[in-house]
Amino acid sequence: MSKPKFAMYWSGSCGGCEIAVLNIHEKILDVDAHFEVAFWPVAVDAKAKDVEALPDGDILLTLWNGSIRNEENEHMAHLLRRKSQLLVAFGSCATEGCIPALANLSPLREIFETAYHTISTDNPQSIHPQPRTAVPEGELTIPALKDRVYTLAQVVDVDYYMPGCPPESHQIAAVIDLVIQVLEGKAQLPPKGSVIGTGNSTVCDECPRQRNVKTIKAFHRIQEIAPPDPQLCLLEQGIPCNGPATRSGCDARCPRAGAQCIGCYGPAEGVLDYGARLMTAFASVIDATEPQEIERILDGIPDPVGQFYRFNLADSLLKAGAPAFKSNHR
Amino acid sequence: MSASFEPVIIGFTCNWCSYRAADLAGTARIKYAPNVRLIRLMCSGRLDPTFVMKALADGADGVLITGCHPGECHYIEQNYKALRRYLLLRRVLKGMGIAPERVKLVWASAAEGMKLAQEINTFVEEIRALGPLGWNKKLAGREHPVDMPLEEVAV
Amino acid sequence: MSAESTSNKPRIGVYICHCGTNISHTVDVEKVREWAETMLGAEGVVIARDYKFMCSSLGQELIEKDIKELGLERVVVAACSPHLHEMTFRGASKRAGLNPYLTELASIREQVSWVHTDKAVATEKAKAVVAGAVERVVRNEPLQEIRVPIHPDTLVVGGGIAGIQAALEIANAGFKVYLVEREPSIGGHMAQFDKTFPTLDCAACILTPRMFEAGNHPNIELLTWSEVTHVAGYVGNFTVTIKKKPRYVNTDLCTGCGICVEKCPKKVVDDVYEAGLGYRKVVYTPFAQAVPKYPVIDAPNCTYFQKGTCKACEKFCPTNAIDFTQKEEYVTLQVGNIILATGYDLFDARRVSNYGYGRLANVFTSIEFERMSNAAGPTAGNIVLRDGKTQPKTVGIIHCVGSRDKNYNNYCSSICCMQSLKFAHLVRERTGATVYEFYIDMRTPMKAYDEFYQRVLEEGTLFVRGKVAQVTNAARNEREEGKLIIQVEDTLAGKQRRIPVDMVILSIGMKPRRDSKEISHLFGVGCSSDGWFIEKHPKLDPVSTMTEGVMIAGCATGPKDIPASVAQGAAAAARVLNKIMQKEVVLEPIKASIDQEKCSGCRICNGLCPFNAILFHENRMVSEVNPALCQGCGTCVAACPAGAISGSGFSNEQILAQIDGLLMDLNLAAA
Amino acid sequence: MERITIDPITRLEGHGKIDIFLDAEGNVANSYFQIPELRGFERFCVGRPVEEMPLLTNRICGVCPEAHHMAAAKAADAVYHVDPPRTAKLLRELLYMAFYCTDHTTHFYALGAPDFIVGPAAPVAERNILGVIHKVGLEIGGKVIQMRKYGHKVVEMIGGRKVHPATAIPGGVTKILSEEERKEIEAMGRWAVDFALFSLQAFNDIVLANKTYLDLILGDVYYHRTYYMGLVDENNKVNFYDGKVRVVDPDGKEFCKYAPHEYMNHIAEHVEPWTYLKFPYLKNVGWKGFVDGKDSGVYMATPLSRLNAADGMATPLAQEQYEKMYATLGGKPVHHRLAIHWARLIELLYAAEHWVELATDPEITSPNVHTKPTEIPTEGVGIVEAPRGTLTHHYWTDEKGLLTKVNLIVGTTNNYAPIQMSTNKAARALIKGGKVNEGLLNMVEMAFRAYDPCFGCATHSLPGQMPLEITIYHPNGEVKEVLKR
Repeated sequence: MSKPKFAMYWSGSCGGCEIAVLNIHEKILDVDAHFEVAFWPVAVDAKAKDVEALPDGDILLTLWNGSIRNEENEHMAHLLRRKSQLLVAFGSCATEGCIPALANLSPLREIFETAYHTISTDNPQSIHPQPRTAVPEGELTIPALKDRVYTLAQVVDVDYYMPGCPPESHQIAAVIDLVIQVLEGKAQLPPKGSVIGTGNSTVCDECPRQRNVKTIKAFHRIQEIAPPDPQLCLLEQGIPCNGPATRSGCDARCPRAGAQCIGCYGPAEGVLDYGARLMTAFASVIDATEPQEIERILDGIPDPVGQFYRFNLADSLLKAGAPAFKSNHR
Repeated sequence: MSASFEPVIIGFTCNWCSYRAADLAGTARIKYAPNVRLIRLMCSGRLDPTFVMKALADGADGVLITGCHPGECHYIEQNYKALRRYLLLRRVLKGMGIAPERVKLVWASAAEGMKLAQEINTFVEEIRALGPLGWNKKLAGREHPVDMPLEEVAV
Repeated sequence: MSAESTSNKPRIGVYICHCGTNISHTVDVEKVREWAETMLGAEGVVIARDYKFMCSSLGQELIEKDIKELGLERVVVAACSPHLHEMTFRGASKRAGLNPYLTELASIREQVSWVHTDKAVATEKAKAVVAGAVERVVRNEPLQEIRVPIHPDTLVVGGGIAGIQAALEIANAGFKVYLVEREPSIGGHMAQFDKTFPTLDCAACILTPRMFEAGNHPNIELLTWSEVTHVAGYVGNFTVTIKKKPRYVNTDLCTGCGICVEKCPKKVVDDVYEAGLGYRKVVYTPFAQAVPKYPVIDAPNCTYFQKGTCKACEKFCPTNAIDFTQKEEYVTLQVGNIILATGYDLFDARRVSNYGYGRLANVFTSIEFERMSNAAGPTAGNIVLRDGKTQPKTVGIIHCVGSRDKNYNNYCSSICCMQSLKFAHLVRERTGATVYEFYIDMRTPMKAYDEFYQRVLEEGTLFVRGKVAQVTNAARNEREEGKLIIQVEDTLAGKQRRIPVDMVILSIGMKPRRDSKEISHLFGVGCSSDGWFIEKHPKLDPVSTMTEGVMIAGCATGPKDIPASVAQGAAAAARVLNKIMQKEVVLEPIKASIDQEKCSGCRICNGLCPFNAILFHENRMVSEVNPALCQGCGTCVAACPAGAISGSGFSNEQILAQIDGLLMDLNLAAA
Repeated sequence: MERITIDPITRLEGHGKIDIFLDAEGNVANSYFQIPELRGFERFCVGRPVEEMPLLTNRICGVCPEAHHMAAAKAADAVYHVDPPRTAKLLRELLYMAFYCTDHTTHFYALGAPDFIVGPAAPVAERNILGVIHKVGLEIGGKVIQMRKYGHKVVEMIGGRKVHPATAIPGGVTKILSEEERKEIEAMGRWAVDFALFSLQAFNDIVLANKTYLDLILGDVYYHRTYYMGLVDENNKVNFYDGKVRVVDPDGKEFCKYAPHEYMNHIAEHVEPWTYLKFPYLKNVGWKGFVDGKDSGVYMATPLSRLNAADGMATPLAQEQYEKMYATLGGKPVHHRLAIHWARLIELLYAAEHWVELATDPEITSPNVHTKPTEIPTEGVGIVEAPRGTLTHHYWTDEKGLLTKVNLIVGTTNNYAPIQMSTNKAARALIKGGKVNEGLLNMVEMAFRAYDPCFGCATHSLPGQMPLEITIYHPNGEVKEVLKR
């Protein structure tokens, strides 16, 4: 009998997820051993047409990385959803929008206004790319961008979520092991909608730094006090570390290296709005009761939206917003 | 803004002060604007910013948070936590282009039924002046949701 | 990434009350009912009824019947405020075998019909409120009351009349009481007074028997010259640490004969009991009838402790009870309940500089006058000027000093009027001097108080209505020479007056104990911004606090007279006794709990609980909530960055669902 | 008019597409290479704190996040007018060398080598990394994986994470290197040098020893006379992390040499409505369209460009290889695109050698890794050499250090015009009278591959290589012929 089919696809993403998968090194051979790779643009030459030709649900497992940024991404999402039994939102872009979803803080018009009028751009006629362009030889088309960045689950039904920017390779390896065990009947799939390849707590759970009862008298920006005390909790040193609200599974890599957690693993289990969890946690431990004093301490977080929604904006309750500043290239 | 616009406001109340103030306003038949829909919490310290985000995302035009006066919290000092969260929340909303005035924190003791009613009326008019937020409709309509004019930056 | 399961919703019954016409007058109840049955069907509503009076027994039976016959799993009653009838309808559900916490009350009377006028608008709002309650109740979980065993012993903090009363009530009921007093003797302020208004019986005569009784009661253990330093645990199970300051007198040997006091060569001004008017020895009992009778050595002033010589007391003590080597010791007690009767401090009259206290010799405070008029006091009851012999011919008594004054305290100290009237009577009785009372309003509400006022009026005391501007000795004419002149606007005569007197008595108000904030944190009770402790409910529960098992009595919650303090002491005792008799206490199951799996041990929540209910396990690096200590405010639930803390009764799911319901109309429109 | 749509279906799925228009005779009239995505980093970074740029711009490209991390950190240093301690610079550069080793290895063995080691005419099934392993021996596969492992190991030790490092901040880095770590890194570096030498030897034995390959490299199809750009140190030797940008003209003469903050005087970007990606060019020559030669502002920024633009390599072994290459290919500058592969291996050797140099520097483990910025932040430019081209980050901030303006000219973008030209040229050379054959596919593909185009950077969409499918339509739109590998 033939091996079950596997697919991995990238939409609006940076390629880091692919690199992370390659970084499981020898393990990649297990995938090859247990699956027929039906579709994996970075690795094999099958094409969208071939996928369309497959019967619905013919692909057992599809790992999707990348957000839904343009019409083409959305089209492919629907196609692979139809063809796959299990569709996994893989990586931060697919699960929560990731950093590129900060673009949701700007109407599309402004993004064009900026990108095609930067100080080094020579664009006297204000040319902007168009979905359809007439050239002497005929018409050229490029997919239109969507009004904002969407997560995979916002356009199609998703079975599992695997966060991380990118997911840590040891977690990818673990998930692949699990799937293989399921194939061999040695394990059960987690319930639909589960978040896989992570811990079930937050980054502090894996962080070796020493912690005390928290009271914050001032927030500092990393360059103001670097290198931080190597033993003590970064938040207690006043560095706005997103660790307390960010799902565990990365082994607290950044805090171990003296850099604050920036939240790439997204919210903990069952959390509706990542940013809200973080802002309520930070605010709760501020050591002040007078509004003026509280405001002074809060000034230590110069970009609250970026701080709290760096990776999660597309999946937040509000999903989008306006930028702090006007674009001012012209 | 069109005068016909009737804001919808979610109000969070503390079981020990503002919710009782609302009861008092009722028993005393003090009339106030019907635009506010109240939710009872045990303490303003229970107020999770998620609730405010949720209310705004689901179409509320404003959110009123009420609690015991500073120093008079029935749980000793939890209303100060509410105050801190509120001040940070406003900064976040501003950063997302939502007028921070759409969320307001008001202290009202169990005895201040009249004050609560007045605060509600004032807030309703403030929101009416700001106009509809309609976040849910904008998102559904693929329209980029923005509430405030952008801040200019001097370079 | 929030997977909201819309799987089979529980069966819900919705009941809309007309409340006679209180609701139906402004809300179209029938419309709401019909809407609930149709529009909320998808949410699980299987029946919606309306009824004239849902709270009536018939109304309740209606619900019970439906629960049984329709197998309802949730109930929503749209009626009045939950503070009025939540218990009622939870009871109905309970009787029908439904967990009471699966019943929600939607307030469409206080929050809709009574406060709005436009019927159409009110009806729409009522729908939203009902929808909110329905969405919420779906997420309600069956809860069980929490039961905690009660330790039968009680701690009473403060040995004033309120504390003594409370201690005696409990002791007489046969239960052990620890009575802690920071001064060497119990008795409190009352022990300083001469007469008590309005009956004028002498304070000592009525107080000392009670002190004696308390001091010798088999069930009362006195801990004077002691202070509470730490409180842990929760209702029924408090562990209290008490610091016993060294007396330098071995109370097992001391007989209280008083020889040491007699022989002690050193005198110091007594500014506690004698309010600075008199002296006491360095080894002393505050007053003759002190309980316990054992003296205390005032170490900072004792020659032996200063120079290492003297030891007169030790030499003469017939039972060798003097022990200079005593150190402070700490005792820990197990108690089930605590009564705080920590009393008040007096307003410092120096702060009102225009009244000249401390600058003008013959300006006295009320407490000074109490001691002066006391037969056992420094002047043996003679009312004289500072020179100690001259009797005043005219006396001015000024009310509301430091009270009802936005520069100091806004509140009324409630006893000043009556004590001033008492002073007026005593002055006239003992000196025949002319007495002026300067008052803002005369407040004589309690039993026999106003009669006393009439009596003092008849005795010829002169009353000037007006707030005194200043007291000065700067004479403007010979008739003012050598006098204290009281400058006041007579608001009845409507003119400025300058009244020369020999003596001024400032009726100073009460203020919270200087350390009331620390005390409130120590015991985890609420404390208002000015420093009075906060009652659980100012009217309906005046001797309880938000902290289960900690009661408050007397002036700790605000100014009171003796009868009120005694009544509160007894009331607090009654509260404690009923808890003791129950043997166990039932706690509302609105509590926070931490998912040990999800908790990352970030310790954000650790500092947030004023009731110290959150403990951190260093070994497992996770935090945990002690349900008996938790008061259910939910602050930690809202603070947990990992979403690891959940709050029963007010869970995120319940509140978020309620928001959904309240905004349902908008999103039906948007979709 | 007939149209051929070259839709790079695989390995660049949905992230690039070529339309070739044929004239009546079936010869190429024109071709367009399109990039269908735009992320808008230049917009949404505005308002963010400048110290976050090394983290935010990482996400432009997961293939070379280290490059963005470094360019951003250097730009942030400049914004704060702060000069990091020497140790901090050493650590950043050490991380960067390790990254170069993995990246160049991945490209050469997985993408480039198949064409030469297995052979351009070999069946597709064999023309991949496995084919290479069979040809050169199994142990090489292990070595390639080992090299990638070592590289990522070092990136993680210094940068905190394997992908998207986190430790570079304005004024230095957040992590101090321990002596144990240093020892380990040194050992891995020495192994890397051997690996680089081994790779060059393989290239020498299999490619250079084979006349057909050499002819292929020197053939006209892959020949473009353009300007060349690269970062050089004070001795005009190739440098990846720091120095000045040097541009040489098609004759190899220095055209200009500028410090990062001067880039605006030299580089401009051209916009076309039919693609989201912009076309950078030399401002002082001007945009003349997709043509080569001295009068066209088109320039190339690849390993070969860096070697062309420099006077040599800063390490001894790499310098030898540098001289050998130019001797073999007939002197500087080399205009043959396929020589980029060779240049890449020479860079691999340089990176490995420099890795060891840095790892053995006595100051590398000093605790002095950060200088606290004290001046008011204003404006700054940071430039590094990304493997796929010169990377420029330019930031403006307010007095709080929040970005008010951002300008990015990213690695592969530099080569957009040359790639467009190469495809065009390959197409024109190979499509005659509407006849298209299988050989064409790989030939054109090789033109792309040499550049190792990474449109992850370019459009903030995707990295990868471009295999091809060509569909030829009748004017009536019917499919006439479909060719694929």
